[in-house]
Amino acid sequence: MITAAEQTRVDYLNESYGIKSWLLTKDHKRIGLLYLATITLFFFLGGAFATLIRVELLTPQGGLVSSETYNKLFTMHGVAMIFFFLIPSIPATLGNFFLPMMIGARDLAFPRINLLSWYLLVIGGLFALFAMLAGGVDTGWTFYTPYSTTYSNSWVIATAVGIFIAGFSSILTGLNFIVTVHRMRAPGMTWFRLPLFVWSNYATALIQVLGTPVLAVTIVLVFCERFFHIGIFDPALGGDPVLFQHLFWFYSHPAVYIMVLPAMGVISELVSVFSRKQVFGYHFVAFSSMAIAVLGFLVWGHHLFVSTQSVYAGMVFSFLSYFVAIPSAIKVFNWTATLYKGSISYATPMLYAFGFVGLFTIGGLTGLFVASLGIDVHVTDTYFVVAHFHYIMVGGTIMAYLGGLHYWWPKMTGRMYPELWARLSALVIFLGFNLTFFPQFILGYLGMPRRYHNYPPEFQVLHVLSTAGASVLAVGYLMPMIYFIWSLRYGKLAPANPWGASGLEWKTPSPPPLHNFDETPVVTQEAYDYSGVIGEEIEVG
Amino acid sequence: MGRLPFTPEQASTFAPDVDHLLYFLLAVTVFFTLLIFGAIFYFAVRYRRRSERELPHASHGGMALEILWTVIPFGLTMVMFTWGADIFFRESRPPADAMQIYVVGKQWMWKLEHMEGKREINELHIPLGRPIKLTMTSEDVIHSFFVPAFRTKQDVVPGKYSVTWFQPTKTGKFHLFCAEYCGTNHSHMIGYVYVMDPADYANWLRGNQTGASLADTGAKLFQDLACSNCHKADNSGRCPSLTNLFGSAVKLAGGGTVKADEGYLRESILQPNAKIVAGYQAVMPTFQGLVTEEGVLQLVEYIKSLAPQPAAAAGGAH
Amino acid sequence: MSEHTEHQVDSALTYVLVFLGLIALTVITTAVAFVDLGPFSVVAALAIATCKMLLVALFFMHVRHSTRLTRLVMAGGLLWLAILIFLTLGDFMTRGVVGIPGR
Amino acid sequence: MASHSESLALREQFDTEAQQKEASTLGMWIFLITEVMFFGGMFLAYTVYRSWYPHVFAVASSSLNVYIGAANTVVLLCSSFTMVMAVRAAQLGKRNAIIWFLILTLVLGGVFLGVKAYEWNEKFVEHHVPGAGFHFEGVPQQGPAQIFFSLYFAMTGLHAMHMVVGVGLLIFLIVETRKGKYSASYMTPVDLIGLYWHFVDIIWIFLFPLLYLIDRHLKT
Repeated sequence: MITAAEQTRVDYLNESYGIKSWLLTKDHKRIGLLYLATITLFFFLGGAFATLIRVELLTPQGGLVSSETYNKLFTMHGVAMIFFFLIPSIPATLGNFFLPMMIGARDLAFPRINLLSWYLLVIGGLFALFAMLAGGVDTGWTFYTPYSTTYSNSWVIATAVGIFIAGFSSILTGLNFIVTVHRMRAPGMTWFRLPLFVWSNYATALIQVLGTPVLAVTIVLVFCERFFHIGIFDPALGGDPVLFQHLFWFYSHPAVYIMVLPAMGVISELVSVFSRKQVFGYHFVAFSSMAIAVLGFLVWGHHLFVSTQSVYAGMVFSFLSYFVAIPSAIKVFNWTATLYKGSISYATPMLYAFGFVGLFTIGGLTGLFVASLGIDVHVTDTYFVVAHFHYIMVGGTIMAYLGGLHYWWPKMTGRMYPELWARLSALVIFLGFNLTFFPQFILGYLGMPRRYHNYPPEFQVLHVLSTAGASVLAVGYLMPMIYFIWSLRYGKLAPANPWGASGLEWKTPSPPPLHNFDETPVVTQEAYDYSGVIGEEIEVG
Repeated sequence: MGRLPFTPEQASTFAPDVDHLLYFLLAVTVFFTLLIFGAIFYFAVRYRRRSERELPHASHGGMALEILWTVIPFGLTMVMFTWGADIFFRESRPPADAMQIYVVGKQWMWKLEHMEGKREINELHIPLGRPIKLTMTSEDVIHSFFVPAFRTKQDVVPGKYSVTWFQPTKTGKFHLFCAEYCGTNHSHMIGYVYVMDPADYANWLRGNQTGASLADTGAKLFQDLACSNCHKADNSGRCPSLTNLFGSAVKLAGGGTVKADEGYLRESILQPNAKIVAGYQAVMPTFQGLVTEEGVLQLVEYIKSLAPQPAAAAGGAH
Repeated sequence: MSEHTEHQVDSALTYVLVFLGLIALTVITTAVAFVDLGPFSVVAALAIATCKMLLVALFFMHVRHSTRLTRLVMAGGLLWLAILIFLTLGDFMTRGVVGIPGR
Repeated sequence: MASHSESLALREQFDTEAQQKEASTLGMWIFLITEVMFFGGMFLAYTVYRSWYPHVFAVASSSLNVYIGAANTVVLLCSSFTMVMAVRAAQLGKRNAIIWFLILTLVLGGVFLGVKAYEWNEKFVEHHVPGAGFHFEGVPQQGPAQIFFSLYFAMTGLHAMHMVVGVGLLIFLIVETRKGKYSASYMTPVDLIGLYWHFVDIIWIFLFPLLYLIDRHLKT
């Protein structure tokens, strides 16, 4: 029963009102919500581009849009999705909101820098939006030289400036997280009592801090090359376009782990809570996050196997790439083992977690194909690669993001989402996703190159299947959008701990008070110890 | 093993090799996917929550299992690495007797030149069974030469030469794609590779023969550009003689030597002062902008023809 | 969180000596540049620069008084820079070893 | 950087001042690491092209005035020295000394930038600025020479941009110190900006030999 006293309880949402109280907030929870709104906008923008791409590919000769427009569509799809949705997705929303709570802190170490990083994302996003509205950019999200520096007539600079600024948003978020985890842990919260979500966000933050500056300087060089023609990437002056690819992928390969490591952290939480067991091999899962963060920096050259990179460098990068596979495999096995003899609930977040593990397994295993030199020569720059990274990023990151959003929604908003609709959406997304992207593996091996506006007719059947899947997927994504908003007003009021979870974020009311905890918690046990939680009253959502 | 329905035709010696590696990877993938999916499904049903107050026994992990599922995948990946690297290394080394064809990519077409002087656009005719070596460059942005039926792909980068090779094993007409995004009409930068019986190929080559061989065209260009005024065969000119140059080691001013391969010749035509031959002055003007990439290839081929045949045929394969 | 953070105030003399050392190294590295050391020209210049960096970091930036974490951060940064430079050079330095253009 | 008017500059998310100070210092060091990686991309480009075109780079680098470069290095080292003395004064709580050392640092930083501007101007006069009008006498290969000067401008330009930011921070510090914000018990901003200033110095410590010195003896 909800008493009148509880209804008027002061929390972070109702402690102040007005647009200024949001735009000038230093509260990590409100900033998390600002991020949520921002990246949702970019997600649906990128999704709209994706829809147009898929519709265009229904027929081999196209006809909906011109080649020029098509090229802009896939470029802007990539830019919006990668730099303005996936990179900030889990760390900047769920991480921002929950990382301080999970370690028992009142806020991040630098709340004003946290707000600044949101503004940077918005400003960067405005540059990118301006470029899109002004006429678009057609270089592909990879900005390969010399096309991007000399030949493209589109809005390369505006987009690049947008990405540059958004990069600093990512750097500052990472910096904030690292300092917070080092310096803001509650008494008793030792490193090996940290929830695995914190571990994975910490590993992510390392990548953000170490990798993103290299992207920034690469963009500066592209900028100079385009404006002043300085020659660093220009073969006519003795420069090497392949140097750009090295610099670009030094960031952009680890960036894949910026996208997927936090997702793995979410899954570790979900698998544990919804089977009420400590994550099997906690230390291995924690260290595998760190291993992925470090090893992820040693493998970028596997994007360059056919780029005129030397044979020996290719071999070294292929060899090292396989080392990243091991920690990923360790995680998957440990999650599966966690289920053994658990008490497994089929709540929506768990369905997303099942979906994640399945899709990530396929995405990860196909990574072994593209890491293999012999096969990569054939499949690189084809739909096989497209399918592979969508399995990781969409099948992996977005599944985990949605799973986490459902899991923490009651805490963030104080309202429950409608369980039935949510389960349905998880199912629709899983099916739609596989129908969209599985045919693309086959397309790719058959030789369909990526970024093709027109294609030989024999590929049409698979393209039509893929587009059909995309329409299912679109419905799947719209559903949570609708029922989440619905739940803000009509959802059941959420109890403090609807799932019987053990993390600190559940030991405070939903939604939490301004400073998260009424008094600083003291931690006396390891993460994921459910023995104390289950005895308490559990309200079933 | 034959071809599965989701693989393209196998029309080169590499195709079966690549496909066999694919089958191995597929087997591993299917095994582990089924293992994980099966385990999740079984556990999810077997250990479903039966009461809201249920609390399973805590278990913290097992070292033996962790080692097991670290070592086995690692072993498997090392097999994948070695197997894939082996194929890659073979793909990187064209055999000495390979038939040379030159390729120039530009927005948005493939220009191909046969040694005998035959030129094609977006079509490549080649004889069955001969190893074919492509020496490629681009006039503008990066392109990528991709023939799915041969399982080969190689980026074509402006400012340098890149090489790929294959040995067709089946006659027919196969897709040729540009695989590296190159601008507006990227998806129109496509064509076909026609693999013909050697006799048919010989006929095709003879039929509508347009002119001189590539080396002869290069020789004419050599005269037209007045290269021969300085590069005299008897070494009496202001510049070094080009006879027997290709494949040799050239001593440079300021110490060091460089092997005279296609890349060196190209650089010396376009940026003659990059490497000065010992004993000569930097007097040669640049030909950048005066001669197209195709022209450079013709000159290179002419200079190669001035060297003894075995070295020319080896094409730098050592 | 229990590390004490009272300032260890270095004496002004220490700073003066370090400063003089830095000036001396600047003079040396400039002078050495006019001597033909062949390939060791690079080595000498970078070795001296590294010494100067260490002096500035250890004394002026107080790394010698700092926590292990700070030192780890600094070492980590340099290690990552090394990864970037050496793995990329791994490509550029082995190009053309097989003798096939573009490989 | 805190700008509290209370004597206690403890922010609400922290429990103790020691915790706050450690967090700020760690944050600054991590920021400096991102700067290392940022300059790292340029160092990489420099290394690659220097190894490709050693001769051109040697000749082009010899065209820079080594004496001006060395003098400017000394100026910057002096500024680092005055900066560390300012930090020391802050540790001891000597407000006037802080201000004077900061002003000295500011002046030396200004001198460095002035000399740098003079050097750049020389390059404009000599047509050594990358772009359409670029012309370099010493070597036949204009392309790689242009790459050298591109890297020269990019690296020294980015460094100077950091110097300008540093000058702004110094002015901020001077103003705040005059207001009496810092004492022996709270001087974190002085400490952190000091770290930043020394870091910018270290970047120059590497730029100087790389751009001015290496292979100077090859000068013909």
